[in-house]
Parts: sequence; structure tokens; C-alpha cells
Amino acid sequence: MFGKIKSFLGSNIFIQIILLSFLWMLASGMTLLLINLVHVSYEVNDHQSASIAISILGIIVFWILAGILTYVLVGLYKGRKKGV
Amino acid sequence: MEINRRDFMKLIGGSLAGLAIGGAAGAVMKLPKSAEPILYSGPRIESWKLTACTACPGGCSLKVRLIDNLPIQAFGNPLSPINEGGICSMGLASVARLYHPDRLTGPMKNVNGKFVSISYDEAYKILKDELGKVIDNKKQDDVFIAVQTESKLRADMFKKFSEETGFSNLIIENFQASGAYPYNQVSGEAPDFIDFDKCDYLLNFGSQITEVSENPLYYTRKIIEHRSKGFKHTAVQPKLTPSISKSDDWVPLLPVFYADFALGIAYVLLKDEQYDKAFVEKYFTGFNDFKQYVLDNYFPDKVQELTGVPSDKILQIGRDFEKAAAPAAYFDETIFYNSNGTENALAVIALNALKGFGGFGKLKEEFFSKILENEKKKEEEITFANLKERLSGHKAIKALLISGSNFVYNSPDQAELKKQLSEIPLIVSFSSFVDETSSFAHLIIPDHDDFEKFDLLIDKSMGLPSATVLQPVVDHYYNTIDTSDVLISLMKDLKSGAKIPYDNYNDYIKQFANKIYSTHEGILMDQSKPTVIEKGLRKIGWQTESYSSFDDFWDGLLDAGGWWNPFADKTSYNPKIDFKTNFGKQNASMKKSLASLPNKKLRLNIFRKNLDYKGSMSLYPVLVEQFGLKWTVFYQLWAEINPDTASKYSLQDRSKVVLKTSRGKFPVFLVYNPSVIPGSIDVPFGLGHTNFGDNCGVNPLAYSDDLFDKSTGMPSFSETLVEIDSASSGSSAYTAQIITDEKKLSGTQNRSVYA
Amino acid sequence: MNDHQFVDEDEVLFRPIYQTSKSFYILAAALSAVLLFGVVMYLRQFIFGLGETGMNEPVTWGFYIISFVFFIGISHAGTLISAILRLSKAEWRRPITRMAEVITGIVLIIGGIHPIIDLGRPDRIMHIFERGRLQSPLLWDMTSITAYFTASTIYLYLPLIPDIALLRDRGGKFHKLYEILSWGYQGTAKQKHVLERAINILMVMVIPIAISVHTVISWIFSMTLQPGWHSTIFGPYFVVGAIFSGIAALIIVMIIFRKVFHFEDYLKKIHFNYLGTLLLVMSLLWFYFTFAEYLTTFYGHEPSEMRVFLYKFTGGYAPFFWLMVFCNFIVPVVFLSNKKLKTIPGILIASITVVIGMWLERLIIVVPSLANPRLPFITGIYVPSLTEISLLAAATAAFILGFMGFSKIFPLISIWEIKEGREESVRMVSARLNEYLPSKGHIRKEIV
Amino acid sequence: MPRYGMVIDLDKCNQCGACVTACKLENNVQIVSKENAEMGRAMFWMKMLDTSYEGSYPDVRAVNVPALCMQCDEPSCIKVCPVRATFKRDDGIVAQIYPQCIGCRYCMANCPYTAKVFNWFKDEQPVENEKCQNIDVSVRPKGVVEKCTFCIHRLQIAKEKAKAEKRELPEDDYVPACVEVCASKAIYFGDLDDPHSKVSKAMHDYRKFTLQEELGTKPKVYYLSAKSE
Repeated sequence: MFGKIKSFLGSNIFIQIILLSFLWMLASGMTLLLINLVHVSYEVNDHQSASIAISILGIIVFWILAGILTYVLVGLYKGRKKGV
Repeated sequence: MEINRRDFMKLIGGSLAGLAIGGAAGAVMKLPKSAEPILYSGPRIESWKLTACTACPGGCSLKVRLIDNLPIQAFGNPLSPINEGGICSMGLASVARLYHPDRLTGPMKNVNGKFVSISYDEAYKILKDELGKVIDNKKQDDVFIAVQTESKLRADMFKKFSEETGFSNLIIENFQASGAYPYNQVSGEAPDFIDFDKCDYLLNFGSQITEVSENPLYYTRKIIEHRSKGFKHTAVQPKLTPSISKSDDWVPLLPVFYADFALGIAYVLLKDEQYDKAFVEKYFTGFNDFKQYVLDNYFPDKVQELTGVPSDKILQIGRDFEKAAAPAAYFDETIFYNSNGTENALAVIALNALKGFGGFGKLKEEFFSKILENEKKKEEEITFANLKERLSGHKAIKALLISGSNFVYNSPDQAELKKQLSEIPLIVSFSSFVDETSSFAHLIIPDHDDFEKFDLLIDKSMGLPSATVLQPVVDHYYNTIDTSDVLISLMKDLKSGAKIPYDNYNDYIKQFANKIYSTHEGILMDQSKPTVIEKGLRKIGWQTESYSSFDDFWDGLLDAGGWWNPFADKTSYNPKIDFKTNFGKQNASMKKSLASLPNKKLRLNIFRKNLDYKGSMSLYPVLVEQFGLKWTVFYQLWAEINPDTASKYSLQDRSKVVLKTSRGKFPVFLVYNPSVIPGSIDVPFGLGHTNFGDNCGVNPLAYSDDLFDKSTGMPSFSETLVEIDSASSGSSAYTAQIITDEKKLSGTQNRSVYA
Repeated sequence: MNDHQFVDEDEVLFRPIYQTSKSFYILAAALSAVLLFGVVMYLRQFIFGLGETGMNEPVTWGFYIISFVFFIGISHAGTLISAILRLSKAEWRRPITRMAEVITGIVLIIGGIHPIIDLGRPDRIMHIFERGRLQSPLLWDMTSITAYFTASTIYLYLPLIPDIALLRDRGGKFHKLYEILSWGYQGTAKQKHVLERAINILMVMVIPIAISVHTVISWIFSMTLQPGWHSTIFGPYFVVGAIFSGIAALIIVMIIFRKVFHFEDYLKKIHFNYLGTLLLVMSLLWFYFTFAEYLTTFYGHEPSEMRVFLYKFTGGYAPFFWLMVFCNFIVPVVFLSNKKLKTIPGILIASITVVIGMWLERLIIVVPSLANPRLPFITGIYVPSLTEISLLAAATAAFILGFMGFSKIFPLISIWEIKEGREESVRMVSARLNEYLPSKGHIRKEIV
Repeated sequence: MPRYGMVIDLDKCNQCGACVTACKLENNVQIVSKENAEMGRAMFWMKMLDTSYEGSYPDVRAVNVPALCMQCDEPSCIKVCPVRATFKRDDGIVAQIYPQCIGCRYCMANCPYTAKVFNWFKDEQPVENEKCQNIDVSVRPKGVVEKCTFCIHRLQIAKEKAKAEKRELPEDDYVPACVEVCASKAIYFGDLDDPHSKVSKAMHDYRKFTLQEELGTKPKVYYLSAKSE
């Protein structure tokens, strides 16, 4: 059992997942940032609408990008020849 | 975007401290060692003290802000009738002088070229013994005393001193006294003030009336106030100074021609028979000769060809002057900054006489002179040029005492003067800085800073007697002593049995104040202007205020910052004048050469800015920085030239140029200024100190010809011919116009070029 | 035929990864020295304040902002070009795309750093995240550049996967790395399909992002009230300029590597011919925009605008302005529209001048407007200090270093695309052509 | 809520430049070194600019304009600030928060009046000025933008005084340094919305004009001149 985890931690797939998660972190981090900024703009009621418009754009882009990469990587992983 | 402040507090949190009060004062303020304990333990209590400004002859009342009894800022005293809360740059900057790093911290002795500090007693002993020797062998005439002070009382103290000790060679430089000098020549009494209530036409000969004059801020207010009431201000000056920027008419004219211009005006009056016949009959001795002389020599066309002022202009101004009910042709000390200054002044007086001095006024009873013993005496002795001449004439000189005057800096041909000074066996300076002059001293007994001593600045230029208190806002940090106290103790020691009714200068001031008190006239400056009713009541003998004792009055005086008498009566000024001089004879050749420039030559017109009074500016970094702000030229001498003249010599705007006079070459930064007289180059005075303060730039006076006004001996500021030595391309980081200088942009030119 | 032979055929593409010459190390050392010097100079600036630069008032922006705009501009080489070429199924793109995308990746990092270098208080950078103001064009920039960077990195990575797989199969010092990055790609039909699809989505998506980036950068200027900046066509103007400089940079890079790594077999005259033509077109387009921009200014003749205008045309910046026109218009047109001169060296010269010219253009846009503010009483001049110059050098060095580094880990020319080309493109293209062409049948009928 | 504004009567102004000095000293504005001044980094919150000359010699006059931050109602500097380091208070004063500023100098680039200045180096006053700095105003650190604040610290002090004495804040209690020292009383300051205040009276003068009106920044610093620009 323990050995299993160990081998898993050592294996490529684990590192690959970490790499992938970085992208997601970026995406979610960006999202959080934009939300925060929108929140601030509400706090000081300063052109909220503009903030919202911009942030929506930004958020969507990042999520799509993250999505695409995940799709590819998962796809590749699934699409391997059997028995390798 | 609208944010209300509370939200923002919330939003930014503590960071609003950036705007907020008292941010890290401890870190901000650095004070003399002696003061630091107070600062860092101090409760940071704010207090205000009233004192007087000594930066220029104006003598405005200052409101000094102290934190834990350490002065940090100065503003104008809003209740003072002189400046009514206004203040000029020099007054604002003056606090910094108190903390100036170059200030002498105690008496200094010159031991072969180096100044070593000694105790006051030693210094005093040396001084006393030396002077004692002189007196013993009856050589009082071999001692010279050169004083520059704007305080009449201090001047008075020096006069007293010279009387008691017999050092008769006393030379006092005092702006107001100098202004009065030519009047004393011809009539024995000077007008006290311009009577703005009557005066409707001011013909101003060269006075920078709202910048540096007898009472600049008062004049500023009055001129602005009366302009709306049909009061006209015509200025005759070689430079479009801020003072006359708002004048109704400006006659660009070199000082050397003032007399001719004035007489040209006089001609118009005489021709039109529009002069004040009654007055002339009564008071103008030798009028007919004068009239004849003027009519013969000064018809407008002649004046035009002489001075270059178009004759119709002369006619127009002449007509204005004669139409005016109470015109005043005004001048002050600045008119003497020319080799024929006195002559000019006399011409202006003559012009005034034709209209009976209508614009001027006099106090009904000579308030101050009746309580000021020595004011009348020795009024004719002014300024240092006499010193220079006398020194050259006077080989056996024993000692020279200098107080307040930095005449080396303020004099042309400094080389010779310095030579003369270096030959004097004993020079004692009371300056609190080692300036150009006191660097020759053998002994320096530094005076208090003006924020550390008592004085009383008396003034009549408002048409009302006023006395502003100069009082210590802080007790002195350094081992300095009030020069007047030195004088007093000298008097006592040198002349045994001299009866001096006061044992220090403060007493003297107090006694003077007591005299004011005993007249029971006037009010303190702690109340607003009295109304008409008040004045009326006062006339019929009501006392708006009274003090139980002199001490009350004295305390009140210190708190109020001054005394004045708004109820003083004034009369018209009609002196007996007689002219023996016949005009126009002086330096005709100079006039010719200035009028028709020799080829390749330009006139060097040195002008004075309102940031500097007789070279004091370099003590105040904030002023030095601001000096060339108008042209965005920093820390270097600039020269203004008329674009037409420039194009004739193919000189670039904002380029470096080297000027060449008979005394040498000096670099200037050339800027175009369409208001400059064609053929002239205007250069500011005030930079180029070599010994103290911000020594940047050049002192143009040092390069101008050795010319003085014959009788007052003021240096000549605008009679030197100069030629363009070389025009090198170079420019400051700011440019007034689009630059055409690729070098700058490609970065190949290193910055040291600008410096 | 089997893989092995193909590998042999494209051996030259693998060589840079497995063999390193001495000169490589020397150059790398030299460049890193330059880079290091730049870093030191920046630290000085960080400690003593921005006074170390040549900026002053009113010229408050200098080399840093210029380089920022310039490098971001270059970045459009890549992604945009490769995306457009892919989209338009231009077969000759195959050996080019990779390099283009690499340029983008590297240059974006360099460009992105510059605004931070330009800050007076870099230590307060976090304020942007805590209290940032999304209405400020600077924030738009931050967002769009990050987005663009992510997108283009992914867009670089995906087409790289098959090549990484090849490298993995060959083995080598970065074996582990390849294994991880290749995600077990074996070129199965499913995998190919997935990859194709992702790439297609991305290349559609990248184009608007790329355009938005430079539009937003232009807005930094055109949103202000400064004369010479406040202009509506700045967006497209900047984009065109960006692509223009991008292509030039791409050509330079290609020619250099062609020489260094002997890619003559892959990067043929025809490629440079096509790119040259593209460059020529962009040059004309750029000139059109410039002309439009300045003609309107001149015709409007608004005083403050005119001051800037004259400052550029006849004033202090005239030499730079006319040099720019020479570099960006005259040289390219002369070299690229003329058969004799349109050789590879000729094209190289044209591209180099264009890169220089585009840098000058950024200079022309940033400084003169600041030097002639609306209140005409104080105008400025700008003399860059050693700090700024050395940082510009460092940026360039970083760019080259990045490329060299990349060339040592991944192939600079997309091997699998080349293969694909060999195997299929002929068939695909002929098929496509047949679709375009009318079939022969009718013609016979007509005759009969 | 008051709306503070200023009116400068150019017909009264006699170009003495006291306002410039007063401003520098009141706000501890840095006096930069000679080299920097010559490079064009001299710091002035209030400038006395030699704008132009009217007429031709000899009937020529200099037009000088004391220029400070115009405290716009529609400030273009606020629009572009990425970190809200500059903002408009309810009383209309455009304030600058030094601890918040990251020194991107975008606001300077976008100020049509070039009223803002930047701390290129650490503040280093000449020693004599350091010793008598105004403790009400904190010295700005290096790398931030600063500008005229209508002597906001004076407002805060005045407010606290008034509060302590439990009274309304009268008009004359709060004036910036430049207004206080002006010898020719050419500068009016106060609440523009209050129809009785001196400033609003002066503001409704026929000679009124503002700089760069066409930009629509709505400056709250008005100028009076018979020959308006």
C-alpha cells in the first residue's frame, strides 16, 4: 500500500498532474484577482460596470485555455496504445 | 469617479497618513545639537512669535511659527499695516538662515590665512586694544567704519559710536537714507512718502517699487488698489521688471539718460506754461536759469536723438504729467546705480518742483526725528564707494570695521578693492558669515542672527509713523553677540567718563519705545485699521487705549509686533530748493557710446531680481533654485537678449555664450526675451558668490567697468560695454521652444556640458 | 518505409540537440555577461531610485516603455503568423511555425518584465493585486498579456508534443523531461485526432487574443489626452506595426539558424520569398497607417498637436523620424519589390532595418509627445542613461539566450509536420486543387 | 459639503513669486541637486511660468501664469491610475496617497497641465532647509508621484480646531500657503458652491477663464484676466 503511493509519487503521471494543476492555479488565481478587483470597485463605487465587463472577458479566456490543455492531455493519456 | 473619504480611509487604511498631519516629524526635522533633546523629547507644541523681516528695506512684520520654541516657518503678520499678511519670497525663506551651516559659531581670528575660533573676551580685548592705541595717538581719522543696515536705530547707534570715539570716517549704507540724500542736497529735507490719497500719476524712475524698495508690499497694495481709481503708473526703466509689469506705460531707457528724459518732460511743462507757478515763485531758487537752460537744450527732438525715446512719447508723457493734479516723479536708491545717478536724481527733483511736489507728502510733526538724536547728523555719508576712493587716497589707514556690508561682492573692479583691503593692518568684521568681504578680516565677532536680537524698524513711507519690533524669536544657539552691544561696551571702555544712558542695545530700544509711549500717540499693531469714526473721536481727544505703565506698553508692543499711528496728520511737502548744478554735462562720452554702440559691442545691463537684496540670496537654497525658474534655467547665470539683436549676431535661443568685457570673459546661458532693449544684454545680479552660500553662476558686477556715482558712490550697473566672445551650442535640460539639437537626443552629449 | 529512415532524413533537425560546438558556449558566456551587467544596473536603480535613468519631467517615460511596446510587438511574429498560416492551410508554413511560436514565448516574458522595471516602487507591486483599478489601461494590459502568454505557450507546446515523443524514443540527456512532457504520445489515430482538434481551436482563439494585446497596449497611449497619442487608429496602427516587426524578426531568426544549423534543406528560398512578400505588404500597410495618422494631424493643425508634429518632422526628433521612414518603408520596398535584390541577404538586410525602424517608431511615438506637453511652457529632452542602454542590451541578450537554450532542448523545426508534409500534403493539396478546378468532362462534351 | 476652488487674478498678480516659495517651504518640496535640476527634475508644485509676451517692443508685456494643480472636477490623472493612489475627495480636492503610489508615472503622462512631479531620488534637502521643515507634511519617499494638494494638511488642522471649539469651519480658517502669503491679494480661495464666499464672487467675473477648457477636465483653478489669454 505505502509502497504503491511511493511509486505513484515517483511516477511521471503524478508530475504531469502537478504541471497541469499549475495552469489551473493560474486560471483560478486570475479569476480570484479579477473578482477581488471588481469587489474593490464596488467598495469604492467606482465604475463597477467597466470592471465587471473586463473581468468577465479575462476569466472566460483563462478557463477555456485551461480546459483545452486538460482536454488534450487527458485525451492523449486515454488514447495510448493498449498494453504499453 | 467619486469616492467619499470615509470609504477611502477604510480602503487604504493607515496609508492615508501620507496626507495626514505630522507624519514622522522627528525624522523630518534635523536641528542643531543643542536643540535635539528638545525635539525628540518635546511635546511638539506650536507657538507663534511676531518679529520683523530684515531681508530688504521694507521691514515687513513677520509671523514666525515655532515648534517647541524652534522657528520653522515665517509668514506675514496679517495685522501689520505694512504688509497686511503678505510677504515676499525673501521673508519666507529667511528662517533657513538661522540654521545655515556656514554660520559662524563664535568669534574668529585670522591666523595667517586661516580662521581659528577664539573666545569672545580675547576677540574683544584685541579690538579694544587696537582701537585704544589709535585713540591714544590721536589717529581717529585713520579708522573707517563701513555699515550696511536698514535699521535707523542701529545706524543711529553707529553714529553715536563715531561721535563718542571720534572715528569720524563713518560710512552708513541705508536704503531710505540714500533715497533722501539728493533732497538733502538741494533742500535739506526729503519728502516722507508718496501721498497715494492725492497722487494720481506716478512717474517712476528706475525704482523696483513692488519688489525691493522702501516698502514694497505697501506699494504693491496701493498701486493695485489705486489703478482702478484712475491712478496711472508710468515706469522709466532699462528692464521690464515685475514691478512695472502692470504699469500703464513703460519707457525702456538706460539709467544714464534719466536726467535727459526728465528734463525733456520738464521742457514740455515749461513750454506749455503748465507748471505750478505759485510754488516755483515761492520755493524754486534759480528757476529762471533752470527754465532757460531746459528750453535751450531739451526740446523733444533733441532728447529723442540723445536718448532714443520717440519725441511724441515724451510729449505724451509730458502732457500726462502736466495734466495730473498731483503727479509724483519717484526714485529711490536704485537711481544711483549709475555713474551720473545723483544728477539724474536732481533732475527728477527739478521735475517734481515744477508741479510743486504734488504727489508727495510729509508728516505734520517730524515724529521720529524729534526723538531720534542723531538722525539728521551725517546723513550725507553713504555707501562704500567713498570708502574705496578714500582708501586709495588714504594710505595711513589703521583699522576698518565692517558691519552688515558685503561691499566687495557689491562692487565692480573687485581686484583693486581687494588689494586695498589686503593692505589694511586691522579689519574687524561683525558679519555672521565669512562672506567675500569678511574673508579679508583679521577678526570676526559674529553678530546675532536677526531672529536672535532686538531692534526697532521705524518707517514713514506709509504716510504714518510706524515702528515694527524685531525681537528674538529664539535665544541664540551660538556664541554670537549683538554688534551694538559690542559698540556700547567699546564706547564705555575707550572713552572713560562717556555718559551712556544705557548699558546694552535692548535698553536703548526700550528707551526709544518709552519715548514713543510717552507721546501717548498711535496704537499697537494688534488691532485692525481704525475706522473713520475712531479717527474722529481720536482727533477730539478720545483715547482708544491707554496703558497703566510703560511695561504694559512694552509687553503689548512685543505681542503686537509693532506700533503705528494711524491718526498722524500729514501736510504737503513744499521744500525750498535751489539748483546750482547745470545738468547734462556729466559723462557725455559715455552717453554717446551707449546710444550709438561701437561695432560688435552690446550694452551689459545688470538687473536686480526681487529674490536678492545686495547679494544676500545665496544664503537661501530655495531662492537660488527659484532664481531662474522663469526661464527654467537653474544654478547658472543667464542673459536675456532681444531676438532681433540676437539674429543680428546669429545667436541661438537657449545656447551657451561667452561674454567678454574689458575685465574678462564669463559664460552665460542666453535666452530670448522680446522685452529687452535692442542692443542690450540683461544679466541678473545675485549669483556667483565665491565664499559662502550657494556659489554657483557668476557675479556680472565683477566684470563690469569701474564706475561709480560720483557723490553717493553706488556702483554702476548698466554702463559696461560687452561683446560676444564665442557662441557654443549647448542647452539646458528644459527648453522653452522646440529643440534643434540632435546631439542631446542621441545621448552622445554628457550632462556635464549643461553644468 | 520505416521510421528509422525518416529519422535519418531529418537527422539534421536533431543535430543541434545532441551536438554543441565550442562557439556556442563562448557566445552564451558573452551574452550572459551582458545580461548580468544589465541585472546589476537594475539593482542599482532599484536601490537609488529611478533617478539613475535619463528620464525627467515632462519626459517621464523612456526606454523601458519603448522596449515594452517593441518586444510585445515582436511577439506577434509568432503565434499570429503561424496561426494564420495554419488556418489558411499554407503548406510552406511547416518548417516556419515552430520558430515563430518560440519567438512569441520568449519575447513576451522579456516585454512583460519591462513595465515592472519602469516602476518607481517595484516593492509595492502587490498594490496592483490588492487595490488594482480595472479601469486603468495598465490593468487591461496585465490581463491581456498574461492571457496571451498562456495561450501562446500552450500553442507552442501542443504542436511540440509529437516531436517530444520522437525525442523520447531516441533518448538523450533530457530523457525524463521528454517522458513527462510527451504525455505518452504514440501517434495513435485517437491521439492525433485530439491534438488536431485542440490545435484548431487554439489557433482560432489565439488570433483575437493576440490582436487584443497590442490594441490594448496602444490604448495605454491613446486613452490619454497627450497630443500625438490621443488618436483612434492607434489600435490597428500598433497591431500592423507589431506584425510588421514580428515578421522581420522571424526572418532574421530563420536566416541565422539556417546558416548555423544548416537548415538550407528545409528553409528554402521560396520560404523567404513568401515571407519577404508578406513583409513588403506589411511595410506598405504600415506606411499607409503612418501617412493617415500624420496627415490627419497636419490637416487638423491643432496647435499642441502641431508642436509634436513639427518636433518629429523638423525638430529635434527629425533625424530619428526620417531614419524610421527610411528603415521601415524605403529599404523594404527597394529590396523586396526588386527581383535582383530580393535574395536572402537582401531580405535579411530589409528585415534588420525593419526591426531597427520599428524600435525607432516606438521611440518616435513615446518621447516627442511627452516632450511637448499641452502647456507649452516647459518642454523636455530625453537622454537615456547607461542604465537604460545596458538594460536594453540585456533584454536583447536574454532573447538570444532564450532561443539558444530552446534549440538545445527541442527541435527548432517541427519534425512531425515535415514528415506529415512529405507523406500527405502532396495528396491533400492535389485533392484540394481538384476541388477548386472544374472537371474535364464538360469540356469534352463541348467539343463534341 | 464644500467644493474648494481657487481664483487667481492675473491683473493683480505682480509676478513676485512668493507663492512659489511659500508652496515649496510649506510642503517640504524637495530641492533637488544641481545636476538633477539641470536635467529637468526640479520639483515645483506651483510654478511661475513665463508663458508669453504680448505686443511688440517697446509696448511689450510679459504674461506670467502661476500654475499649480488645477484640482480638476474631471481629473484625467485619476482615470488612469492603476492602484487608486490618486482620488478625488468629496470636497473636490484631488488627493495623492503617497504610500499607495507605485510610481508608474501614468498620471503624470496624462496630466494636461504637467502639474505632477516625481521623486526621482530619496529626498535630500539642503541641511538648513531640513532643519526648518514643516512638520505637518510628511516628506515623500523616493519613487512616488506628488503634487499640489491645496495644502490639505491645513484643512485637517482647521477642521480639528473647529471641532475642538465646537463650531462650524469658517471660510478664512483654511487657506493654502500660496493664498496666505500673496502680497497683492491676487489669489482667492474657498468654497465655490457657497454663493457668499469671496472666491465664488470672484469666479463669476466676466474675465474668468481656465486653462485648456476644451479638454473638459473642469479645472477648479480659475484665472481672471482682462485680456484673457
